[in-house]
Amino acid sequence: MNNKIPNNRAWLLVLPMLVLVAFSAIIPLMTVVNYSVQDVLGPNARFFTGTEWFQSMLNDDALQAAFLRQISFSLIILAIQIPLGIGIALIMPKRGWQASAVLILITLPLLIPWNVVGSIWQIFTRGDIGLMGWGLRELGIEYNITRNAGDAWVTIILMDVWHWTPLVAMLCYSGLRSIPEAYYQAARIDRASKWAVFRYIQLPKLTNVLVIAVLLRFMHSFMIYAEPFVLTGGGPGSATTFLSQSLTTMAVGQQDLGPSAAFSLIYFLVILLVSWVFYTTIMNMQKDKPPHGGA
Amino acid sequence: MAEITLKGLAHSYEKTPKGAADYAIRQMDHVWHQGGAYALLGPSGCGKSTLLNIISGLLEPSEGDVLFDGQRVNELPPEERNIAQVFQFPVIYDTMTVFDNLAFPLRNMNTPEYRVKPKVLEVADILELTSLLDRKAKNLTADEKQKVSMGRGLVRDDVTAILFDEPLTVIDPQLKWKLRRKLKEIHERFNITMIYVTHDQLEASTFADKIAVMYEGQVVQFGTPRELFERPAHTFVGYFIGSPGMNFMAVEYRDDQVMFGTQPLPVSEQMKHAVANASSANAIANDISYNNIKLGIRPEFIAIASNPTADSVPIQVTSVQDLGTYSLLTFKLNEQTFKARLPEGHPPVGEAAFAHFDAAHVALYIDEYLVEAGHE
Amino acid sequence: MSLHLQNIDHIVNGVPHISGIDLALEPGSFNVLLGRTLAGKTTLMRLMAGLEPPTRGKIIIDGKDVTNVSVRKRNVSMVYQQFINYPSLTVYDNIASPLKLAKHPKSAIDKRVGEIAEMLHIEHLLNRYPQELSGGQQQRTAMGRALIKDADLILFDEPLVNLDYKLREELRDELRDLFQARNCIAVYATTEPNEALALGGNTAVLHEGKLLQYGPTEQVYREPNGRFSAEMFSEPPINIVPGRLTDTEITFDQSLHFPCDDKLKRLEPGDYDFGVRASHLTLQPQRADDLALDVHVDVAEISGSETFLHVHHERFPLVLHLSGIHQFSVNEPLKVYFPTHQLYAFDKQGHTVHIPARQGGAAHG
Amino acid sequence: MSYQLENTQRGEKYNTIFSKVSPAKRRNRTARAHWRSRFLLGLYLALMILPIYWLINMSLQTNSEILGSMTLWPQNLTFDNYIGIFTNSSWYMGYVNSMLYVAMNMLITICVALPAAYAFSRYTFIGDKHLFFWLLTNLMAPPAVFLLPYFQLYYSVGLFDTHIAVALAHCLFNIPLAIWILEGFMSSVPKEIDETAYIDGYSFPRFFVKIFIPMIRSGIGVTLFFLFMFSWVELLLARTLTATDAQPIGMIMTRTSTASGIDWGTLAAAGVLTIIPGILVVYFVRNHIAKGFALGRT
Repeated sequence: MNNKIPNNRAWLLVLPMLVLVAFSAIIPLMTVVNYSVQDVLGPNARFFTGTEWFQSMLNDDALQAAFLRQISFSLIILAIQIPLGIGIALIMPKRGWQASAVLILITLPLLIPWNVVGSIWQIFTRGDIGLMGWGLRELGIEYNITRNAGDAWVTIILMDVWHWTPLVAMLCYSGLRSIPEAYYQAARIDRASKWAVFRYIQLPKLTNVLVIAVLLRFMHSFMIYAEPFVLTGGGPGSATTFLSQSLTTMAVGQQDLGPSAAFSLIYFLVILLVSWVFYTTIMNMQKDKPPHGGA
Repeated sequence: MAEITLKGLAHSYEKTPKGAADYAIRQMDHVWHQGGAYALLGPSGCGKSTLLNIISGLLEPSEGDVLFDGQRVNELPPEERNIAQVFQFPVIYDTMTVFDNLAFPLRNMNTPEYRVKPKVLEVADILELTSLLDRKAKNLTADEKQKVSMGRGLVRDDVTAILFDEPLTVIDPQLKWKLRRKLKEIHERFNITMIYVTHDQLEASTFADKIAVMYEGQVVQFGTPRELFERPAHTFVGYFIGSPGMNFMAVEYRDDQVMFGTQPLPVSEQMKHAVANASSANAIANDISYNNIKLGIRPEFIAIASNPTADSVPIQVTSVQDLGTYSLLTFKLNEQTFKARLPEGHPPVGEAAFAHFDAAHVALYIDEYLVEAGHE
Repeated sequence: MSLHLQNIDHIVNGVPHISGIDLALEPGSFNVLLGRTLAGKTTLMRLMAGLEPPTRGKIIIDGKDVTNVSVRKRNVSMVYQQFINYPSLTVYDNIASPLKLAKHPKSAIDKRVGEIAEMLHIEHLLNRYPQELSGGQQQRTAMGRALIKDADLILFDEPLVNLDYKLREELRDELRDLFQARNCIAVYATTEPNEALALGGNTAVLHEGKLLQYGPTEQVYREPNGRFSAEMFSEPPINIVPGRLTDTEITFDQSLHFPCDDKLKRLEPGDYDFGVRASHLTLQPQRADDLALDVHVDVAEISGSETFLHVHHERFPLVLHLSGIHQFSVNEPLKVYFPTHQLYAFDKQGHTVHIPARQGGAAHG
Repeated sequence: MSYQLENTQRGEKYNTIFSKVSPAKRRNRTARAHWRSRFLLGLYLALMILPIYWLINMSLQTNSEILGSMTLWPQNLTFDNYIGIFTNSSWYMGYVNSMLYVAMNMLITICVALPAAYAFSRYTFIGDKHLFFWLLTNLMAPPAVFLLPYFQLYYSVGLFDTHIAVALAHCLFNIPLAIWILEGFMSSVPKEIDETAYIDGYSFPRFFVKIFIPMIRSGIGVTLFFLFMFSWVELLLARTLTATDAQPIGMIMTRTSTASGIDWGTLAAAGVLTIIPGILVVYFVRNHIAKGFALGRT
């Protein structure tokens, strides 16, 4: 059915894309690799350093802390966004003008520039002019994201949930729509409860989109930069400083080319590794275990 | 136990149907008896799936009633009707094992496990699924999946009717007859009403004791496979059943003869009278010379000979196809194409030959419906 | 034109799809490729069309080697089993597209499309889009596109398999008529022996990528050159019963003995597979030498006016093809009659060693 | 004999929709479930809209009202903040810049991704799997990693502070994404269509433009939506590769915070204006998006 035809001339179709991506990926990556093993002191003064930068980066306490923060952040938002997204997808209307309206509304946060997302939440949570900050204060709840690290974390997570849950919801929604009606009919005839329908029909059929959702959310949350930068500036202290911000500070702010290059490569590899492990694990789980005993 | 009665049933997908064309099912009455094996046969779009969904409760009829044992169930959802349904594409719960799939309806009714297990094992045994019970349902072949979805209906003691919606569509041709056998066996073993929807005459006649042939939202004949073949009640049945279908001739009564165009047809006296009566009745009723009188004859009941015999008509043979077990002869009579079936080993015929219509199998149709001419 | 496939092999990812096929198709012939799913029918057609080059071997058209000539430069048409049309074009534009691309004048295209559409009974649908049509109409559109250009080679890959059987019957009849007037090579792939018989012409029986037999359809049917060919080309499949032939008698299952006829006596004594057509088994004895067998019914498949009765004997299953409608219940005991004078015999390598005499036959005058 | 063998009756395709009327008991049960889910959805949407509403609310107030007492809606409705943005070229040029590089990126990406995705969906060729995998890894590259090299690269080729620089930089993640989405859609088109076209005599470019692209329209729509989304929202690279001439709106917004305090009204109005193009884009693809979001991979 889906047997593709061997044809090496297909390279011609891929070539323009390859040139562009090479320009925007390979050349910069080579630069990074180049820097990561050198110490650049001036235009003509470079020294080969080997793995020195890598070692110092891996042993850097601040970076280790940022890494832990990053991992915690990604895990927390995944734990919230995936179930919440599924839940929203389940209650979204399936057809009619309502479906279109909900769809347009729900995708809205996805299309707001990331720094504006930060601004929106910065405004929203300020005690003096923001509805949420003001509301919490009126309710007598102590809340200040510039002083209290806990408040800052809660706010950043809330912001990310607000920002990205729609993506999970939309993925699940389109996954749900592709389930043939006969499955629901059969379930009714089998007298399945709503929970059973979810557990045995909807959830299994959502596996593929959920894999995509988890991967996308993991990747993007791991690279998060603009939103917390605008909202908290990484503070208070470094409580909400994530890896991208550390890297940007190091590379652009301090012009530490060698260390930041080494850091970049480690950063990139971590994302690749986690994604790959997650993906292969899921794919292996999906394979049926051989029938035991053979009955 | 269920006897399913359809009373004055009609269904339209339009909110305000304007004419007959807006109805997927036109006004009909029908009874499916307890324990029968029935088929609903018709081309796609004839309304058979709609009817099946009305019986299962997935669809509510816009007019008329559905009765289960005399009880009106129009509004009852499928889960409260004690029916099971097998769909065209196998519906199984991918992540469960075959055992859990079969146990699913029982567990949904909170059946205690000690009663679930023997029941599942019993049904698995009948369906020859025992060796697969531990397997994930996802990796089964299409026919195994279809058996599992059938099994989910059979495990329930309260199921009184199983509805099949073209269940063999996705089954490998070589395996189809085995599943047909299984279906027959199950029907003979369980006292369950079974209704089988299909567009294939082979599926319908193999499975069912009685077949309802549907055409344009109506059941045009309800009868045994033999009746459908030998006495089609409607020209559509004649055409649709049998390969090839029935030959039809528009006839009129003229000069004390039954005329097919310019060709007088040798028919029985009773038939002649019936045609004569129909002609005059039609002429009076319609006030014009409107006639819709047809004679039908199956290709199986036309005998072909090279020389004239008693009551034969001259024909022009256009082609003979050898189909292995029989030959199909195409001929022209009064500029119309006819088909005749010759048994294997029939002597060869030339271009000019003679056809003899077996009088006992010539049927009279007025306005497309069969009229008994009264054979001796 | 003539088409000659010379020793074609086609291997995909190390798996042979076609092995050693040598086939010459004559100008103006209608050819059926008969074989089960995955027998290599589709692959062979794709090679003929030039959609893929064969791994080994040559494709010769009119004496010219076209093995590596692209499909665009060969004058072929193809109709698939899925209903393949251009969804963004109307039925008219779909049918007209080959002529438009060949830059025919507008008036000529109009005329041709009109003719073709009328022939296929879709003249009233020309302004519609394919997805608005029923399956049968969509396939007619696809056929229209294949027929409009005077292709040298027209390929049909199970074109009717996704249609209701009644439509299949009608379209099949029309197809036969359409080709009688054409002077091109037509190749038609099917899994159904009855379709091959109904279409006539020549038949090539394929099995697991190999060509088993090629010849006039009737001849291939009556005189299969081997067991596979016979099994492939009969519906229901020919019954095969292993048995032993001695100088005087045949033994089935070490318990059923019957004397063999004179022709079979000429064979070397030994083990053979005996084949008997489903339609030759009967419920009433036809001749004195018929062998009565006690069997149990599996299922009776009824199709309109015929019954396919599946039964099993203690050791082997049998299928009967009965005319008329007969109903039996599952496991009903029954006596069937086995015509000992109508046996095919195949040696253990699967070659045909004996063909029963034909009883009469209807020929076109 | 002409019987209506295939009746493409309008009703047939609806025959799976459940009946609307039900017995009282079930009606109550399903109605309750229905209203409960509608309520929950409404609640979610309301909470989701709230921060945006607040932004709009502020954009329609003067700074003194914003900083004054807490008001849930503008007491003195004013459009001055918007007028200020639309009359100041250094402000509205930010929008123009952003839209320009987003449009360029969408155009470049779709032009190179369409043929590449076609190649991946139809052919096998040496190194195809590795190439595809490598492409996907680019999706996982943090833009922060590429900041410095990009800056140097575009500076050295003289593209710094041009729209095309940003457009090209965004290709890093947009091209792989587009190829990935398009490949999914293309694979659902039977390859027999392609073959039929070649048999009919179509040349590849003509077939691609006339037949194939119309067939995957909704896929292209969804792809463009995603391209817009990721290019429009990205700031880190856009900021780094521009200085004045091609500066994105996100950067210009930082001007609202000056030594004398933050110009909240203008910031809010500018923020609202960045949301509008997104709404327009979703509106155009709303009918395809539900199907397309699964990226042809369900």
